[in-house]
Amino acid sequence: MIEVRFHGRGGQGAVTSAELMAQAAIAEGKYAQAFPSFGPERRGAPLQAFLRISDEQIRLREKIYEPDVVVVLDPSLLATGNVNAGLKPDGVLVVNSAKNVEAVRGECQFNGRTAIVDASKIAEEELGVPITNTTMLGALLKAAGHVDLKAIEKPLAARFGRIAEKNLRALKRAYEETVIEE
Amino acid sequence: MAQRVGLECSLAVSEAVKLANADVIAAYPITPQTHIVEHLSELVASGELDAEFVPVESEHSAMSACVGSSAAGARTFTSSSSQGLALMHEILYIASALRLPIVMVVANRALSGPISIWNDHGDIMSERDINWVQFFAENGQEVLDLTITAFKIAEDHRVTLPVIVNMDGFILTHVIEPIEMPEQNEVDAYLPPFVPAQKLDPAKPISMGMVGVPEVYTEARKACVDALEKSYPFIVEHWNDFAAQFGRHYKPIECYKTDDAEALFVTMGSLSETAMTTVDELRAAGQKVGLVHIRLWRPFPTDDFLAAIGESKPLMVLDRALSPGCNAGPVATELRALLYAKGKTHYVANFVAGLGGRDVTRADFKSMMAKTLSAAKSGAPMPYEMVGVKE
Amino acid sequence: MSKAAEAIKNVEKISPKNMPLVEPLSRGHRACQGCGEVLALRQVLKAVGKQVIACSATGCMEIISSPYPQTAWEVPWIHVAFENVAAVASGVEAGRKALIRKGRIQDDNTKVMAFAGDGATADIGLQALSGAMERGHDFVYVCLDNEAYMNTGIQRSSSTPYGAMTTTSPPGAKSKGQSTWKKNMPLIAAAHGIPYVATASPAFHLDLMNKARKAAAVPGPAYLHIYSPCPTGWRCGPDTAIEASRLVVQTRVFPLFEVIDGRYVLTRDITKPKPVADYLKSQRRFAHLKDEDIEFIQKRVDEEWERLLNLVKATNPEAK
Amino acid sequence: MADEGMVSWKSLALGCAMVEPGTSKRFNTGDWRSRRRPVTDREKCIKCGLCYILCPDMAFSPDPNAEGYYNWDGYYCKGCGICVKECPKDAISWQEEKEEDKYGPACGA
Repeated sequence: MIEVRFHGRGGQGAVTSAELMAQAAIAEGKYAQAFPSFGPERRGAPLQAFLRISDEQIRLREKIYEPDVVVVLDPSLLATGNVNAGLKPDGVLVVNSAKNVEAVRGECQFNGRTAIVDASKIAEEELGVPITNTTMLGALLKAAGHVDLKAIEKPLAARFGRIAEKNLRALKRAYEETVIEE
Repeated sequence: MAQRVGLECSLAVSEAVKLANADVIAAYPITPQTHIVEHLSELVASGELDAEFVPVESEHSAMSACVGSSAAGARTFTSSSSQGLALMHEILYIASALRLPIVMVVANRALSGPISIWNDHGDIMSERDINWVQFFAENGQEVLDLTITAFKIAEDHRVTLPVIVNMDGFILTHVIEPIEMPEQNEVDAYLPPFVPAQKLDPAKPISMGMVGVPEVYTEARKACVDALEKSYPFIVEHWNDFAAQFGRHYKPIECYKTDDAEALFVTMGSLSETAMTTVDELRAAGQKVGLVHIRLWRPFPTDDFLAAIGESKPLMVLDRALSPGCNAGPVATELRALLYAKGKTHYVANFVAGLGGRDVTRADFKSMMAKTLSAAKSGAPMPYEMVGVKE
Repeated sequence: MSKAAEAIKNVEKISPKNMPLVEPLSRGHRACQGCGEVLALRQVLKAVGKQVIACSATGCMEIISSPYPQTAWEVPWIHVAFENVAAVASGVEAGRKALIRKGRIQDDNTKVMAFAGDGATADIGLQALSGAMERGHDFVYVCLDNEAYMNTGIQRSSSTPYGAMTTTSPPGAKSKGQSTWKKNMPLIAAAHGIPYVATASPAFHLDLMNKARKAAAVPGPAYLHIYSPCPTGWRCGPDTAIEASRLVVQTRVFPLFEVIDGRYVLTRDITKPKPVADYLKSQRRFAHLKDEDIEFIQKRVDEEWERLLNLVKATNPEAK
Repeated sequence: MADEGMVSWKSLALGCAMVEPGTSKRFNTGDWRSRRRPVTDREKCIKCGLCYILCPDMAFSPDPNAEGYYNWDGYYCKGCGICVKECPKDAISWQEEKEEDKYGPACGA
């Protein structure tokens, strides 16, 4: 089982990220769970979303305290100091940032495997809006590789309809541009 | 062919109501029930479900409109939570007294105060005695399946009672997970159109909701509780039929690795799944524990429960609601009374956990079981414990 | 012509010559001797006939018509609770609408009707009523206004008139009885923009019955507010209900009017009103009022009448 | 405990409904009347029907044998006196009645 925690801000689509990935995994015949952090947060507030993917039925109804992967949708969240809380030492931190790995690691005090992509720039260029949820899925897929890139296409189309194409382009570009530092 | 989809459990409820071809939905939005009614209004708006969606101005009116609609002979659904369920309280008793087969999904949530939108069972435990059939679902598949069976059970003329399907707020309502979506023709084969036992019809006028003078009130109540008590075999029958057709078998009480267990968790609702994983982990560490989970809460399946717990094993009963001023949570109180009446001597430890959205983890379950075993060893009665209270 | 006016045009008028003999409310009910409320209820039901489903709020009319095993209802009837009759009626209407559309029952032109007292309408049930009117259900709501909670023992409601003595608005050294003016329910109903609102009084039984027929004929929500004397609660003789319901109109205390798709129509102009004192002095609930109190009430009645006339003028611009 | 008027819970209709309409017709409200009853003088009666339409207890019904007139039913009349008071020709008046003939023609049974 792989456990993923998404960090974003209300309105940035962290919950959608987790949902799309769960749907992709389920479409592949796997088991998955996606759920938001059930808070009173509103647009702009930092929030979390959770994702579990497994080959077997998942019988757990607790939050994710020791994730295998942490995905950070908004670079400004790095400085909040808790994005890598509980992240397994052999886990991976997937970050939206224009900075290099030293700067990122310095900001959040995590020295493990780190995947970096400038998702804000890609989203701005491909979608015309700085919403990084689908873009960051590309980075997640590259870094964790738990779901086939093709499996994401259908849930993406179901969710975004006309603009699914653009989102897929952003996602694929992020997949290509993500740099992984061991 | 049934399709396996990734779906939010709330939407699975709405899809179940669509598959059941409900005629009327009267509902008022309340967190965490909202996604259910939002999706239902979408289904009605798109024409996928041919029903009247009555966007009432309160939960009190939601249940009142459901009573009217069901009395008119329409298959009727609603959904609520917490304060909304409490606002319905008065009418819940009347719905069952009038023997109206309304189906309601309750997205369980704590009652104020302080106000909390998060999950526990405080809302439904306050509605224990409303004379409705009550189920607790453990996952999205179950909530979909049980909602479909709820219509069949409610409308069976041998039952004719309203049914509540409980699902944990957020923990289930807002989770996306894999769900087998039955085909419409399969559901149609299982669930025939609603034929009301009686209805408001100018061609055959009846009076419903008459004054229960002292000469009849006791008899009216007797008839009503009798219907609930006798609904058990029909619930089992319809769940068996469901299993035969859809391959998923639901039982009033479920056992998980109980056969050789030396102590048992007793749970209700979605935490039963966390408890199962805990059982696996404890067993891997050499501790023979098992789990008994309660799916049918009303009518309480006494014989099934007694058979499930076996002889003399310590029970760790998890309550997700308080019964202030009593010496235990509502589930433990009930189970102790039942065991006493049957001459059983099981040690019952009681923990109240997961109030107002507090996470209940495997670590919590393990700690509760450790305390249960040590208390049972000493034999001294143990007061109920509120888990994780910060002193 | 507006939809409501169109529907009303085709209503067969009741006159002394064609009084309907049907009694959807049966004999043997247990209302007090001389109850004006059950009389109003009887007149409404006679006018609309048996093709109805009746819903009652808890209250006098429910209690006196349904002590098990004696029901006074010859039509399908449901009582659920006190504050929710409009919601119950909206459920019945929605249920039938769905079943008719799905071809599971025949459209037999059944009218869903809700009956409630003033407490169940103006106080505890106002929210449910407002919701049902706003949603536009096809039903008739009848408020049988006896101006207090009579069923529980004559406690004041928001529909109790100024100065009236009730068991919770007793006159005393620091009280003149009810200290607030009667809530104007018909105007509150009209403010919802529903197709038909009317007031009626059982002393003017033809007017009342014809308004009931119109209310039933209109598609969408209709609201009838009927003055319903309670001799027991008003401390009057059992033969006074009709006298009171005549005087209340003749003194302009309770004007008879309709609001048809927003247009106010005075259905009985009172050109030479009797003094309000005549009305107040006929009921012991007002016995403690002094001349100055009566004057105060008279002034308010005059103002309210003016206000109503202004509403008539404002909504009938073509009339002179 | 006396069980007059009581029925077995097993014999109640579903939801304690009353499946027969208008059963109150069997209920005698005539014995609410005290000492006197309204009597119509058909010489004075102008067949206006006000006694019929203004009676809260439906004690008056059209006389099948004399068109325009109304019969009074002592089984239901509670004796409020609205008919006496409202009759425009004073054709209805009170008449003392004895207990034994109180219920008049009991057509309600």
